[in-house]
Amino acid sequence: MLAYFIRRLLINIPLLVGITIIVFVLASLMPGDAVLAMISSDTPVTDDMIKMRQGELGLDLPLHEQYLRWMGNIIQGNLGYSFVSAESVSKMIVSRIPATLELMGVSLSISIILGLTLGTISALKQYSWMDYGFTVFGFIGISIPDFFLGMVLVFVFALKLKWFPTSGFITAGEEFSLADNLRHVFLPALALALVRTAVFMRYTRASVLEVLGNDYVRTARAKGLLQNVIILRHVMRNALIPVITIIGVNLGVLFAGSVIIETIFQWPGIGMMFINAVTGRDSPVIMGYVLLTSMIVLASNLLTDLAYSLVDPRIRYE
Amino acid sequence: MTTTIAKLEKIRPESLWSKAWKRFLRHKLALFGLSVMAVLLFTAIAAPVLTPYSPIKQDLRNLRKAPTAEHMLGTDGVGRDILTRVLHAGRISLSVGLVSVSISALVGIVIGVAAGYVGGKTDMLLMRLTDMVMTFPSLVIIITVAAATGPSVYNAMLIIGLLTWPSIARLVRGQFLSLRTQQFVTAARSIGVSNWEIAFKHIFPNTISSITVAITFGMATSILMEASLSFLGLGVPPPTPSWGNMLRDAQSMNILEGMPWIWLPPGIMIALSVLSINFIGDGLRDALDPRSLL
Amino acid sequence: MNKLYKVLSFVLLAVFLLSACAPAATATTAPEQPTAEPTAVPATEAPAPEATAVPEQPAASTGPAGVLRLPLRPGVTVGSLWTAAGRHLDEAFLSGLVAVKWTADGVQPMLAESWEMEGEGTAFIFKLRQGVKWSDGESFTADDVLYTFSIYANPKVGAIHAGKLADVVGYADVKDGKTETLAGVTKVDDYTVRVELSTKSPLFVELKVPFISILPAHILASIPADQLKGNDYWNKVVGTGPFVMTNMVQDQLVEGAANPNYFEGQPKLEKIVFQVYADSNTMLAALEAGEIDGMLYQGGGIPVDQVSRFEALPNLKVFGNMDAGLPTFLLVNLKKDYFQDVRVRQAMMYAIDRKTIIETVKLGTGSVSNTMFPGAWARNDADLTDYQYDPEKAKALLAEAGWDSTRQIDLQRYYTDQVNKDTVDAIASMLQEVGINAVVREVKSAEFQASVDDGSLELAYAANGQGLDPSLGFLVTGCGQRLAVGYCNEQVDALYAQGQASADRAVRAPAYQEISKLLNADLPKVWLWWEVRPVAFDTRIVGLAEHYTEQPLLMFDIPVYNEIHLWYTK
Amino acid sequence: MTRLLEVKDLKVRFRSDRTIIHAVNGISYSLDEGGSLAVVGESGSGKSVGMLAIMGLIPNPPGWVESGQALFKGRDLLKASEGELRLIRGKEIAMVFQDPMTSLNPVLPIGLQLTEAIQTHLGLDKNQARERAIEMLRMVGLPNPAQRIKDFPFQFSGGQRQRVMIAMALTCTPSLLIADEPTTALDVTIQAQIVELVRDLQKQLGMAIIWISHNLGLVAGVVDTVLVMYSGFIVEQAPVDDLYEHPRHPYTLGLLHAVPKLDTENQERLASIDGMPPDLRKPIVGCPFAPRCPYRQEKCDQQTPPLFEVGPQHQSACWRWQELSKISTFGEPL
Amino acid sequence: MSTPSTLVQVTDLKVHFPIYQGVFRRQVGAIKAVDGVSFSIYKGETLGLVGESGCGKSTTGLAILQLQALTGGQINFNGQDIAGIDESQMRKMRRHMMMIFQDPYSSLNPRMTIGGIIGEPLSVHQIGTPQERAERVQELLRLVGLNPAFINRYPHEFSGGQRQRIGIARALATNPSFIVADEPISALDVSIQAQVVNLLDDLKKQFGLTYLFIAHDLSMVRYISDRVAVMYLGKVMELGSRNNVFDSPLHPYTRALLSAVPVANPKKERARQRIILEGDVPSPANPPAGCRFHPRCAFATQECRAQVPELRNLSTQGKPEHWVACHHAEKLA
Repeated sequence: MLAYFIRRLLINIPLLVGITIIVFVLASLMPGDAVLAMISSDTPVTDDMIKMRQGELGLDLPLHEQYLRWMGNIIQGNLGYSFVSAESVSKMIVSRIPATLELMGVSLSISIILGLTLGTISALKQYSWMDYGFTVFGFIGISIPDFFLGMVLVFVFALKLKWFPTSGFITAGEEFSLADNLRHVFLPALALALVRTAVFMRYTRASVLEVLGNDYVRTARAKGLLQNVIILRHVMRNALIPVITIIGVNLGVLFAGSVIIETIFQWPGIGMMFINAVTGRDSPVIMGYVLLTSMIVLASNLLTDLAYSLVDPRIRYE
Repeated sequence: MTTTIAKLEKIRPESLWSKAWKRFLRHKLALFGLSVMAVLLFTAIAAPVLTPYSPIKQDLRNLRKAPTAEHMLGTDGVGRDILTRVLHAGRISLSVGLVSVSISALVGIVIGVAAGYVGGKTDMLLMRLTDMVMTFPSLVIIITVAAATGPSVYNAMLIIGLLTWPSIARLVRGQFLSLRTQQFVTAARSIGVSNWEIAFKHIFPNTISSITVAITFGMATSILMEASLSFLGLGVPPPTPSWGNMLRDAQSMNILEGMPWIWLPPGIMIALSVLSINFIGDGLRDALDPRSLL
Repeated sequence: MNKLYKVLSFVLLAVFLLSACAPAATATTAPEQPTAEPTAVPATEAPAPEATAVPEQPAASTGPAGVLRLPLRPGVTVGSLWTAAGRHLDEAFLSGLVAVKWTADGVQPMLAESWEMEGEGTAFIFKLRQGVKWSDGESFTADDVLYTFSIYANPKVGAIHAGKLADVVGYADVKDGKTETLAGVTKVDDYTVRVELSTKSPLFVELKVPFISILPAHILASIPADQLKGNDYWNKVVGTGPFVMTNMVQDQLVEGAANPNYFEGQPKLEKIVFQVYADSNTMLAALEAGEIDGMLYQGGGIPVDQVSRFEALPNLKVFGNMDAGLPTFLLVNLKKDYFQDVRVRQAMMYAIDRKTIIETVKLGTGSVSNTMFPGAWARNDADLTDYQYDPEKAKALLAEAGWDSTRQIDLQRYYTDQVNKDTVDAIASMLQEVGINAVVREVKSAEFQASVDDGSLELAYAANGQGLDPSLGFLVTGCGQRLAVGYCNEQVDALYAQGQASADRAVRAPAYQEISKLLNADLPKVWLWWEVRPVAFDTRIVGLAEHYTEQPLLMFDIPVYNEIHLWYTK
Repeated sequence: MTRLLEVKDLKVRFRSDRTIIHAVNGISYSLDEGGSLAVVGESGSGKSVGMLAIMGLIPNPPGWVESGQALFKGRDLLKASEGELRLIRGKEIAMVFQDPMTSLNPVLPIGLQLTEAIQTHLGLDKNQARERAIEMLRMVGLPNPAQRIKDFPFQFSGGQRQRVMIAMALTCTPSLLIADEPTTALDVTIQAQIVELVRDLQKQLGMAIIWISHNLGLVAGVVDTVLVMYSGFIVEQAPVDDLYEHPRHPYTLGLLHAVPKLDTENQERLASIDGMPPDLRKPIVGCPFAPRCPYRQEKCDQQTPPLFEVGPQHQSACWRWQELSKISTFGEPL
Repeated sequence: MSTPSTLVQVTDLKVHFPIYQGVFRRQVGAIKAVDGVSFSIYKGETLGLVGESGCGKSTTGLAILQLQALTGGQINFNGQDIAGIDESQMRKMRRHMMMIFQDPYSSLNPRMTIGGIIGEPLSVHQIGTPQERAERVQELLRLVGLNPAFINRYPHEFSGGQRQRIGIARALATNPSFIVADEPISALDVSIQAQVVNLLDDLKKQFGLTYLFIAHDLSMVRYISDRVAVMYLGKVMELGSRNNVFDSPLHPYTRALLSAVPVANPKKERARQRIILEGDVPSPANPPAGCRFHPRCAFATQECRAQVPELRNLSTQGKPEHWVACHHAEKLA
């Protein structure tokens, strides 16, 4: 099993290299470069200065040399420095990742808790009005673009009802407090959570229904166990196994997909950092972000497998 | 003898497709979805004759007018008729959905079949490629590519298509691998059918129903992606209307609050079309469930 | 008086650039001798402006007492060395030798108590204020000034305001990398600094010095110039400003606490917070929800279509008709042969119904412009053709010029706010009407800059300030200018030189009016209108509102001394 | 002997798509305490469904009990609430299912699966329950029970899993064990082990047993009474010896003759029952076996035959049961 | 019964499935599904191949038809060695050797019509014109007792028994001489099993077919086979005429197997003495040394643990051959 995971890790390396090459090329194809993007409105800039700055940043080198340079640094554990702020990219990522993780964590918790609960109820009450209601909710959930939902949430809950702040990480000017922070995370987390709640709900429902049809559930009932024990111990335990895969897949997707929501809600995570980097043509930051998200996607796939093997004793990876 | 053959079968055999169709018709949500989709498609195709206005032509004297008999859904920031734009946007959004899902299906099927059929090293390589594309943080790639190539309808179609094929490739390959172990494949080998024919005559037709379902859901995804892209200004470029870029034009709070006729219609159209395609997909999945066919 | 005008125009210029909404504006101008390097000045995207805030008038509002919360654009938090928008942070945390008075009528002493001009502007002697402490307790001395001037000029630093020191003796050597020390800046004693200029520059103190924020030599001098950017110092700035930086999270927020030792007196506010917003709608929502205290140029001010919405909020004071003095135009690439025929440009002028657009899409804000100088004295409107909307004439001109109506023309727009989007759409459709097949393309500022660079630009909707007083700017339509894009008229350059030669407006006016006329006829750009930029701030902050009431001009991104230390919350 | 279970006119229906499947069509039988009964039939004959219905284990939807009574120790199980049934299930009536692979929860160790029932019904604490579980596993002949109790089902062979299932069923010493094709998924040598085991345990514990099977041979040696089902009907019921020696229903006869005998040389051609079982989606008119019956008469197509008393405790649902005594092989003309 | 001629000769057949492990997927062992099996099938006979699940009987059947790659051994069909010949040559051979499958559901392509399925061997081997093929398909349908009018129907419209008939018709289409029937009845209900077995028997007589009949149902094997081979853990344990094997088994495993089969006779059942085998079949990845049956054998000795018993013919001259792989077969006889 260990060998299996090591093997998987090794296979991921060429994958990452491929991804970075492609993104590197793409990033270099973006019109304009970091220097041009930095030119400010109120300042006279000469072409000399532009050329000089470009030379400093290595933007005048052939593409493959730029890549090799970058790769060489990566191997030494150095993600490079932002063209814009000259900050170390790894430092930028480290300082922003907690916010993204919090947003993901809260959003994922909301969608897991809601999705699994509603999905289970839906399955247990198959064909009831609740089931139909949840199903329709689920479909609507996967049909509304999250950015649109985000806009509507801000409008309704922040501007009209004033229950939650419109944006940000904490209230400006106040000391950090968890309660305040949680109030801020709620709306963006909710906007991100809806789709996944719907997805998890549908998977859970299908999975629970399938498990309910299994012989061992009948066995459990035949043993005269309490309904709750049957549901929690026998049904859920098994029904969760396929749901874990979906959660795992979404972990990666969520990480890379919070970009728009982070921007709309001004959430100071790596998604916003990425958008700013794209705007500023800050390719070390773009590359650092892509490398990170790809690694997280790959890692979450691996974790999913691992979780799978923990939940299901039958699984032995060879 | 010829005549006997012709006459023998009087009862029309019930093909799998007609059986599936019957099952599909029993799926209420799917029927709902299908009818909504039919209406959407019709209005999109017939948009030019349904309304007297041009989706692009502006009327600066009639800006942001609330719905009236003349402009049933009001007008936007440069006086264009929202109804007209929503209908024309349907053409764009639906065709982006269709084209990109076709690209995605084409690439996905070719790669999936190649991997599942050839197997071995080819399979390994193709699956790594698939993994790679799947691992791409897709939004990230989309933003980067769109920023690199500039927004256009065709780019949107291509980008979406080229990023979404892996799920179809995996599906096809998975089906190939599992169908390869089915006894009817061994049976085909046992009577001397060539590998090529096994792949295309025996295995492939059996993957069509799953592919159909995947394509349907893929279409929903593509429409949503187009909306996101256009919303970000990376998809369909104005003034050509698409539901996504119409929503982009409605982000400000005063429009959200005071001019719902500007943002509600495209928002509803996105949700409605994605919803009905999902319903159709759900119905197809039930109708084409391989377990119900064997 | 001259000074006043100069300052004002300067201010305007800067403002304009940033202006327009959200992302950037292009712009230009800068007081530089046109001779020097061709400076181009585009605007950038994500222009971040930042803020100074502004408030005033009492009112009911939420928000923590004693705290001023201002919005900031991302990517600008490194101080004014590298981004113009860093100005707003400098105002809170650093000080210059002098600052432009908040009333905009001249400069006032800051770290320099007084200064003297030698000759007709060939050298200046600054007497420094004594007893000023850096926030780490060290004393401020002439060494800091020497260090700062050298570091601003050092090309390894890449400071955007480096050009402001171009007239200082030794600048060329520093620029060429021969030395890192600016020879023309010398220490007379610990509290006296002499700056020697290579050319006569009587307005040096008013126009250039305010842009230079003095940095602590005792902390930074040991850091190699090429490592200054990204240095940890910028995350915990030690300064002489009214606030002391207490917390800084890149692209998230910057916080400062009142500096009890501030040389102008301890600020009445306890705390200042700059909250970063990447999205202008988010910023507006935050303002509406009372989460920040003002909306100035950050995020482009208040979009004109939302003014009434914000006016309805009881806690906000909205200045809805702030003249930005900003000429907006279509930038035309005259290097493209199909744009070279002036009749084509004339046709565009006639094709666009500017009045209607202003009345409708722009909700009545702004006024039609037919040339580039906003100051009425610098142009004689009677001389100018006003290109009344006449599509038939446009078509006729195009026909004469042999225009190919099948050619698709790329029309770039980097503004993303609703009104500008609608505006450009309207322009495009009017151009299409007469047979110019313009297709709007939304671009990032970097992309726009790149298209100027590589000559691929065709048309762009842009704005840049020339300044109310042309003398203070530099001629963006002159030969060799970055944003002139192909227009070179030596007569214009000569007139401009003539206008620069005197301090007397009466002497200068004819030259500038002549330029205006030439530009009106030659149409190096397709002139559209002067912009209006509404701003708003929360009345719980008492401070600057009077200023706005009296002076309908925007001044941000130049070192106006806003006297933040006198502001307080209701 | 006291009557343990009496089932009367049990009818079970399922809904499938838009049609109703008539799975069990009014069956009645009874079982004494300590007695043994085999229910034999082919797939779809309703033999398992009938048992599940008694236990309240028919999944609803799509199935339901249409009518009938199932008196267990005098109480009608079909009218009992879920709570009452729960107390009976596992404690009074236990079941062993066909496929031990799928009938055990794959992700729980077998120890837990055993003890949960013990704890539920016997009120023992965790340790006592564990002791009891180990004891039961030892009783069913599982080697090393104390260690293996931590293992998961996939770590056992098919035969061992079925032993675990049996141990699980017997932990509360039920008075009735329903064995639903417990050996069908097993190889013949393992099948013999399990049959032997159940037979021994039944003697040892004195419980009654209902053995569901499709294999007439298998049940021949293990029960007193055999009940043959076809299309949801009981077609014949008799003491075991009588049934095999004097079958009085064509279907029973056919079944017996369709299987070659292992212990006889050179057999004649197998009796083959032509056609297929009827479609349960349509109500059955007449004798359900009539379409495949070589002895069919007009009456058979129109009237469903009742169960005739054809001998001591021997019943057959065939209009021509009397004449059937004359033939020795299925298919031979009357 | 004159001297029978051999149609299929299997010699030392081996099929191993490699087990890979570790980071670099090295082969660390093999599942020896079939491990040195030899037997011949005579023209016109039915050889029954019995054994419990996992003993390698189905793999043997697939390997003979080259549907499973061999690890070793020869297969001689009608005088020609077909082990490892190239795919295109083998494809040509296939018209003479067909297979009937276990699962009537998955063995028919759900997307093809019955006519297509049955006619496929004909078109693959380019036998006849389309017209002739259509006629042949109808003839085959009639032959297996189905209505020729069903030609355009799909498999899902048929019951299990009918599908198995379709499978048989497909196997017969090219008039093969040899058919491997892999558990053709085990998925069917008792009453349907008899129909299929009778059909197979009739067809054999009618066309002089040779069957390899793979099954785990001993009574069926006895009924249909001329000779029977018993497999255990990838090896043949006993091989002989059906009466020899069933009435006087020489191998302890055969005996146990036979004694485990229930008989539909209550009196006999109650009286019968069973040999109950202890334990389970060991894993084929790691089979016991010596005689593979020794851990479960009541007669096992040290020799059995150490020495692999050869398959020996124990019959005397003139009598039908009776092969057994047991060191103690003589004593047990």
